[in-house]
Amino acid sequence: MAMKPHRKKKLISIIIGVTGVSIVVALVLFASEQSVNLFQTPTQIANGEVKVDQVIRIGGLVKESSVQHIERKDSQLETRFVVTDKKNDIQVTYNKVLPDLFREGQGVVALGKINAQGVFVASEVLAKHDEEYKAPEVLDALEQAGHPVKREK
Amino acid sequence: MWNWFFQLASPKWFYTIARKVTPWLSVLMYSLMLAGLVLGLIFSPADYQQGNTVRIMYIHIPAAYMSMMIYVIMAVAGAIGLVWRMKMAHIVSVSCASIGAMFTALALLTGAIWGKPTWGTYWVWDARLTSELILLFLYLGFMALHSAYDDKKAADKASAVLALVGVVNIPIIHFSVEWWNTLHQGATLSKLEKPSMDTSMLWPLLIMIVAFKLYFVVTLFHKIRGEILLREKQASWVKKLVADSKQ
Amino acid sequence: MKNFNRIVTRELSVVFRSQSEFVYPLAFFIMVTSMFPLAVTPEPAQLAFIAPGVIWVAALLSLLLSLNAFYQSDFQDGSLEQMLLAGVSGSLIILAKAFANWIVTGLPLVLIAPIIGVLLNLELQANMIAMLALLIGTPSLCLIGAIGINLTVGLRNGGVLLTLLVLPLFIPILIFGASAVEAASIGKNYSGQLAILAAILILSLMLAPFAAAAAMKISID
Amino acid sequence: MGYFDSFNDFIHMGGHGFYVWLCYAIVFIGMVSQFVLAKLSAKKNIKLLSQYYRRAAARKKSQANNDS
Repeated sequence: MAMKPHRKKKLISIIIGVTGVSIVVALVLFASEQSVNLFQTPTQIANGEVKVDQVIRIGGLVKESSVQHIERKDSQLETRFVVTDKKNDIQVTYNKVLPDLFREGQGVVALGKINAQGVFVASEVLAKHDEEYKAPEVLDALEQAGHPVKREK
Repeated sequence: MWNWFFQLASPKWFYTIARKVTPWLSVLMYSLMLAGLVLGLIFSPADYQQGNTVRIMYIHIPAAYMSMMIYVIMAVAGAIGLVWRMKMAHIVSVSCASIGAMFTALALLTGAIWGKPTWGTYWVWDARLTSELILLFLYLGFMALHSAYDDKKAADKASAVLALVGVVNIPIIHFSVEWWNTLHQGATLSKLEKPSMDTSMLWPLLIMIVAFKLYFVVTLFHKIRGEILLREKQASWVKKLVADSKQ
Repeated sequence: MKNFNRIVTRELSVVFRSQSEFVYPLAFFIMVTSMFPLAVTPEPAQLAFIAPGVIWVAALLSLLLSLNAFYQSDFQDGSLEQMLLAGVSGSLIILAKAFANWIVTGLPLVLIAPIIGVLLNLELQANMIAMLALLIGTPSLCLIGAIGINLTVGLRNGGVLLTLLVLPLFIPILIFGASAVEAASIGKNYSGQLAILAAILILSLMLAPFAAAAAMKISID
Repeated sequence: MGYFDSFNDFIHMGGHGFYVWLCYAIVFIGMVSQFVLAKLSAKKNIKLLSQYYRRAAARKKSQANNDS
């Protein structure tokens, strides 16, 4: 059956559009299945996925009662704490000022390298509690503007 | 329905309605703004972790929310202007830009100031911060493009195209920066229960969000009226209006 | 399709006659990337760390640089207007011109990138991924750039404005492109980033020609 | 009054007064200036237009005089 040229053109553009969108959806789904987080968990480090002296980000929770403030021999203050993902731990040292929201039991992301002793030497520590950032969407915003839940110990 | 739509498209009709409505909206805005400020600054408690810096939220969240909403309005109005060649839609779109850019800048500044006491740094290349910064660039690009054209009609169309391209890009930007640098993973681990919000903090925030929206509408109406007058200077009703206002 | 081929061959023949359009962006790319070892540090490990970002930023800027030369003359001598009057669809013109632009500017960047990668001490694996990411990413840059240049081509100081309009739109490609190379250089999975780059390419293929054609018509009027 | 015990406390904001008040000041300045500019634009444009009409009328008149 012969088709009128403008119908054919319309049909072709619809087909192209539908295939295009489905390929895009498929690619995005594929991508979201790959683990592309730019930070490693302590478990990944324990499994030896990270080389010594390679600059990485680690993410996890600050382990309860693991934070120590120590004065080093060169009289610099150093903070030591353990980052955990509840399966594995990693020791972290940091010698700069910690943010206010850095607390035991809270989420933390640190940038740095693992040294030969297996200790993570951080050059930047960002501590954030769960509602740290305010989404523009109202509902998120409401959740986020500081929720006075009971202070955890 | 369509009748109403075309009436809305008439600058004269819009001008008269905006002039009638604005005073009422302004009164509502002022009272809500005042109520929100009093509740937020004086009567709401400090947060258990952030202390009094939580009060920054009552202006920061509404500003950030408006910055996104205004961009969408700007792009939708631009699209309507392109498709139906409606004068009024372009006027709305163009009048949105500077208000949206201001809210974006305010959201960035207040966020940065909030970040200093809470994280110990003014700026982090975090997903939300970065996408908000790019949103500011998009607004500035829109305004720069619009002012670069001498011909108003071409300027309207060109900047509408840009706004639409930007609106397609915004989810992609948001997605990409989240992927590139976000700290949410650490946070989800600690999210044992869903955070709830105390009503003493919820109220000032809600009131401020509504007040900011009203502020946007009132300011937009003022801007639109100014813009309509300039663009419709050959229309007889504008001539009459100007002549009347002199007496 | 016939029209597409005709425009592409026309573009290419023009470019190969005046080779500067072809050489300048490439020279720019090489020079900018070779500034970094001098400006930041010649230390190999540090260089490898910044290499993905450096390569991508330089590629972005040199493509941006090529846009003006590629579209301006056609607007000025009225050949675009003629093509439109002859009934060639605007989005087809854009598609063909963006393709020619990519052949002339994007492809040489893709081919020279491994050499730059070696100079910046990228490992072989990361280097190949950089090339692959550029291969998928640069066509989107040409397509998105076409929107920007068509919006600004008739304006007095369009060059600066073009940068302001286009760079924010380039950012997702920059982020995923650089992050694919970075992931490859530390031995992690990079297929996710490449998939997103491909998705962006398909989206820009479907949408950018229409936006750029609309912009072209505005600029011509 | 309210959450704070004294006016000093209110200004001090538990040590974070600088940040809180700076934010409120910036937002106040930004929003008020935007609002005032928008409000003035309608008035300013009416003035502009009345000048424009006067000049246009004058031009028309002088043209008519020249023609005759």
